Amino acid sequence: MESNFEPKIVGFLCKWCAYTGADLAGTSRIKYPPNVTPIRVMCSGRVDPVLVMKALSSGADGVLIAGCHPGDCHYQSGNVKTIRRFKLLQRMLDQFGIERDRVRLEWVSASEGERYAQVVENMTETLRKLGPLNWNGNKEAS
Amino acid sequence: MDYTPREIIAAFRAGLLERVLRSNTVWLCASCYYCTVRCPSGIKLTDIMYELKRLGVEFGLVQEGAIAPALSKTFVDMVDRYGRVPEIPLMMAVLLKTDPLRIFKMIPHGLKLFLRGRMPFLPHRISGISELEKCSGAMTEALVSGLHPGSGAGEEA
Amino acid sequence: MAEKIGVYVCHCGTNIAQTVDCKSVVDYVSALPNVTVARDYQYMCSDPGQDLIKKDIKELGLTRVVVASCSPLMHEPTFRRAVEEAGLNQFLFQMANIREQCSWISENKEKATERAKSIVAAAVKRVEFQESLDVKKVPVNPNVLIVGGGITGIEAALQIADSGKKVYLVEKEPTIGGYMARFDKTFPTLDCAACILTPKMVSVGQHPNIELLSYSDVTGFSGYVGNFTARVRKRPKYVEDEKCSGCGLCTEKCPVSVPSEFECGLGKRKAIYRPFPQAVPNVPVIDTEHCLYFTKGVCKVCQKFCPRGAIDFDQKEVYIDLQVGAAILATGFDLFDASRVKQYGYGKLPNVITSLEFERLSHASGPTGGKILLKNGQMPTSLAILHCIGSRDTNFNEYCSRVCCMYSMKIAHLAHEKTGARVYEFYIDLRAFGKGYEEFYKRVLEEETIFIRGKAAEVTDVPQTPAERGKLVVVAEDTLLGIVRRIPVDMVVLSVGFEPRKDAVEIARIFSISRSQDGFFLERHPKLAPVSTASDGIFIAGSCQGPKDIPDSVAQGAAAAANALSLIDRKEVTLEPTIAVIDEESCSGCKICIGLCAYNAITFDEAKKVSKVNDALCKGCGVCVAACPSAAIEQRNFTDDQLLAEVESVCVSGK
Amino acid sequence: MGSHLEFSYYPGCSLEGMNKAYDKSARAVSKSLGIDLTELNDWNCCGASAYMSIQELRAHLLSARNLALAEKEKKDLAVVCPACLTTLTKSNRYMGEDPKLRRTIASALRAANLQYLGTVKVRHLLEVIVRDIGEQEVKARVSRPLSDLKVAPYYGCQFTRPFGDFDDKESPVMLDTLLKWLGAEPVNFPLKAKCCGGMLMTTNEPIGLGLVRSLLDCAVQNGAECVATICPLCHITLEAYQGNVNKKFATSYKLPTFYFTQLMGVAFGFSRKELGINEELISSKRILPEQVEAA
Repeated sequence: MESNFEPKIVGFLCKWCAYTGADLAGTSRIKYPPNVTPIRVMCSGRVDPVLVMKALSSGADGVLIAGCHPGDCHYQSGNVKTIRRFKLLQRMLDQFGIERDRVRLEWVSASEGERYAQVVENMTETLRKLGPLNWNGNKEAS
Repeated sequence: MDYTPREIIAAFRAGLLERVLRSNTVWLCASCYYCTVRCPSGIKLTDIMYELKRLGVEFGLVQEGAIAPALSKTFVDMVDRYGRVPEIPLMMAVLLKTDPLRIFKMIPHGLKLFLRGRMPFLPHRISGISELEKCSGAMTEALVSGLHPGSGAGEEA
Repeated sequence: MAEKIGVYVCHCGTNIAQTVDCKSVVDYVSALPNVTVARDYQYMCSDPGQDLIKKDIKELGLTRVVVASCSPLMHEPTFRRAVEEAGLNQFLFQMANIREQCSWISENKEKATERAKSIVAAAVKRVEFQESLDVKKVPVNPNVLIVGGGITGIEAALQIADSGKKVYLVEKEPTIGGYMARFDKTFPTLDCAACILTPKMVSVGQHPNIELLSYSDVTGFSGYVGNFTARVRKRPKYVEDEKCSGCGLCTEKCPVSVPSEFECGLGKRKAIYRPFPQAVPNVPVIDTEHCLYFTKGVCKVCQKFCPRGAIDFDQKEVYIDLQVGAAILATGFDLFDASRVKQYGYGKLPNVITSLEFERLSHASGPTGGKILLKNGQMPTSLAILHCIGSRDTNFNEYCSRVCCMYSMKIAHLAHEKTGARVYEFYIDLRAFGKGYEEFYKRVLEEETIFIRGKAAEVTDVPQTPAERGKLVVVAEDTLLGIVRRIPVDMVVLSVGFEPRKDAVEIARIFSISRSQDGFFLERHPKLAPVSTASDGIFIAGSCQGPKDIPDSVAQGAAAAANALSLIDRKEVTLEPTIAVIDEESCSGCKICIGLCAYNAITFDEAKKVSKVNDALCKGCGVCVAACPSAAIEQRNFTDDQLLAEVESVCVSGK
Repeated sequence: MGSHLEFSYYPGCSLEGMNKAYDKSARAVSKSLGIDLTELNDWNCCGASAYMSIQELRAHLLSARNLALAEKEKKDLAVVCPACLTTLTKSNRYMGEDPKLRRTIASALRAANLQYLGTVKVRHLLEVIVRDIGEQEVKARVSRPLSDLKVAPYYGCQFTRPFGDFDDKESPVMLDTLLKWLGAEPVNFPLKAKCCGGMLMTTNEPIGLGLVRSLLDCAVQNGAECVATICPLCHITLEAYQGNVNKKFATSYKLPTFYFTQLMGVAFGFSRKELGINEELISSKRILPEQVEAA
């Protein structure tokens, strides 16, 4: 296992809750690992499995999808659809032999800056243990 | 109470360790846990009192003439020897060390209880005492050697 | 033709520059394909900063712009405007957040700089794929919905109505007035609450521009900024508003007497009742839980005596839809339930009361006619006020309720004035922060109120000395003395804090707004947008946002009114064009998207056998986009190409 | 009877000494309610407060051995001493919350081929009877209702504090409830969860006696004819120190104390002997039902 391995994680954050929560973590000057690079979407329901697989095949070691808590979706029920889609996504990961821990779905409200930081820290820690994903288009693997 | 719990914490923060440990406050705590469940700041005060008791014993800084530390030490000795605490021998041992005269005052009650079979004097030693010694020894060893006992892989229970 | 991209890295004073090496970021992006120019600057949002961008667009012919600075939630509109002013479509701009999600979360300059590079590079890659979009303008409905008729909602309603705009004021209770209508005096000036509130209530009732919907609640809210539809449920009062003259004969004749909620159960009311005599509207309601007709099928005395025939036992609840351009939520708070803190004996020890109960006892038209009395009818000779009940306490609510210190001192003053009793206040800290508040504290001190610094541990009726017999004993550590004191008194007043209303979750859901961790509604920005929410056109004011006293509530009510007026006076609003569009060529007509849309914005064109998006209804969430098996749907400004470019860039950078 | 519950039973040190009657009566009533209490084989001291005051980790280790033994039996642990309840629960919780502690204890246990995975729940017998057995079955067992017996329900400190979410931490009600099922009348007893002072009797008698006095006073003022206890230490303190209180404060309390299991047993029709009700310190003759006298 590489001792100094730092995973690269793509984070899809919904504009209303998770992205605002992540902003709040910054405004509150909470420090957390820099491994998750945020990509803003309007709703977690916009996250097409294709985007996730693209990230993993392009060299990401993990993907975080973060949206509003169930019941709090700005678009009423977008995140409910995310939950359903996420289950399918997990099966897809199984088929490709990718550990489920590499793709996470988390709920972070606009007021949960601290929680966002914890999620990032926790996920980074998990992926540090899992090690790099050498999959498909990953140059190192080929 | 020499100092209220708030003052104990303030003194501790100010580095006045001796004042904290020599106060009777720490050893007066009877672990009723009211403070713990009521504290608006969520401070586990009872646990802190235990910690301070332990610090006091470790540094030899306890309230002058206090019986409680002696009682606790005797308690630990007996548990380590027998695995359980025989109440009467414990009390006798403590009073012999600290206030032998009180033993005589207790005789009338004690006699009644003894006659009713409520005052067994003979300690019972559990058969797992060596097991406990082994565990305890392993723990001390691990702590002394400074190795974190759980740092190896796959040890998580 | 290759795009010409300009990249601008902001220092934000030292906010970014301290942990991100901005020069190094500029060097890095300069080398990226299609980047024509990259600069860094102290404050990009300043006029000179914006001028840099404008100048480059004009002189270098930039076709795309990236600004790396704070969160887009802060300054995206600023830079979009700047870009537009220089003649470039505002959607050819992308913002990279290197402050909130980069410099502020990091202590390691090297790592933060690497992260910044990755974030900016992704924005550069993305912006290449962005397209010009036209914003749509729609007219604004000039009506305003206000939910909640406490002092905050009343203030907002009058401000807006006086400007000539129509207001719908929805109130859950039979009358407006809220908590303030139940108070006796108000701190620090000691004006009588009724004297300053009732004229405003009457104005609301009579205002030609205010339609008051009492005993009603909002059950649905849809549409978009400037064009909302609110569904309001009018609960049956069983009394017709138009016919009732408010004579009160029905109440007088009603044979059923039950504890009055308005009086905290200290007084009685009838089964047909107005909460208090100055109620607005001055129309009673029937409480079906206790009315003999509704429970046993007999009586109807009220109907017999009503001179106007206004009683209608067959009234049903009615739903009405209101068209409004903006909404103000002023739904208020709940008081903390004092019985949850067992050690103070509320609900068990008869003379332990809440601060609101004290207000009713002290109120001239309250159950005792303004006399402070014990349960045995005698006047207390000593009284203790316990601060922070349910507030500043990790076992209950962690926040400070802000008003209790001041109202506690008002209670001390009133108790002293009306009974001559010895008054004790048990406090953790005293927070007298407002205009005239510290002076009021001095005054109460001079009245010989005894302040004991220490949170009360418990209230007990178990005596330890003869002097304590028959008394309530307040046990507390006097932290200035460092001893535990036992103070025997006749009456204990618990200064209960504020809590989010129990229906706050439901209201937040209906209006699609967020709540902060403490459960109160979340404002858009704690300093700069205190009455706005993340949803355009929906404002919040008063204690539904967090505990507030009367002056602050009134100020927020007025502020929300100004915000709403500013919106509706614009006459039209622009809509974000980031909606979904379906490519008819690729659509297979599977209809999956139709079932997913929460807004019924997608319909099926039977002739062409394809799905279609209704522009006005689509909110732009993108759920259908992600679900389309034929990839026939795109979300504008969040297209697959754009997001894939961003993803790819993030993944390769640093590898 | 419908119920059959199985527990590992942990009497605790004090039930081997002066509180034998608690042990006896607890076993008797449990059996008749269908609660199978199998004494945990070779249990050791829980690591209670006095131990915790000197040695923290070893105190947790003591608890952990008991928990490990119970886990081996695949049963939850029923206790009757609230101090044991708190100590065992504390170790159980802290090991669950703190991975470092868990690992430290786990590796120590391994030295004796023991392991603890954290599956055991520690429960007080009173809670088991009130919540798991319930009103119907308890009432069905009552053959001699304690009609009109005015009882001060005394919980002491550590029944619900700090961990017991099953009842109120300031003012618990389970014992009140149970007493009502037995036909007795629990009196208003505001000091029901206050400290008895037992911990202080050896180390600081004046303060301890003051606490006992206020408890007795409160019970008598509220019309109690006896006190029901759920804690061996409280029981001994109230029983054995009444004389000292009377001497010190010139009072004349003669308030009988019963373990709650003894009162249950009386109502269930057991004999004095079966419940270990003795008269050595304070007579209970005048308050128990006549049949009990005869037995």
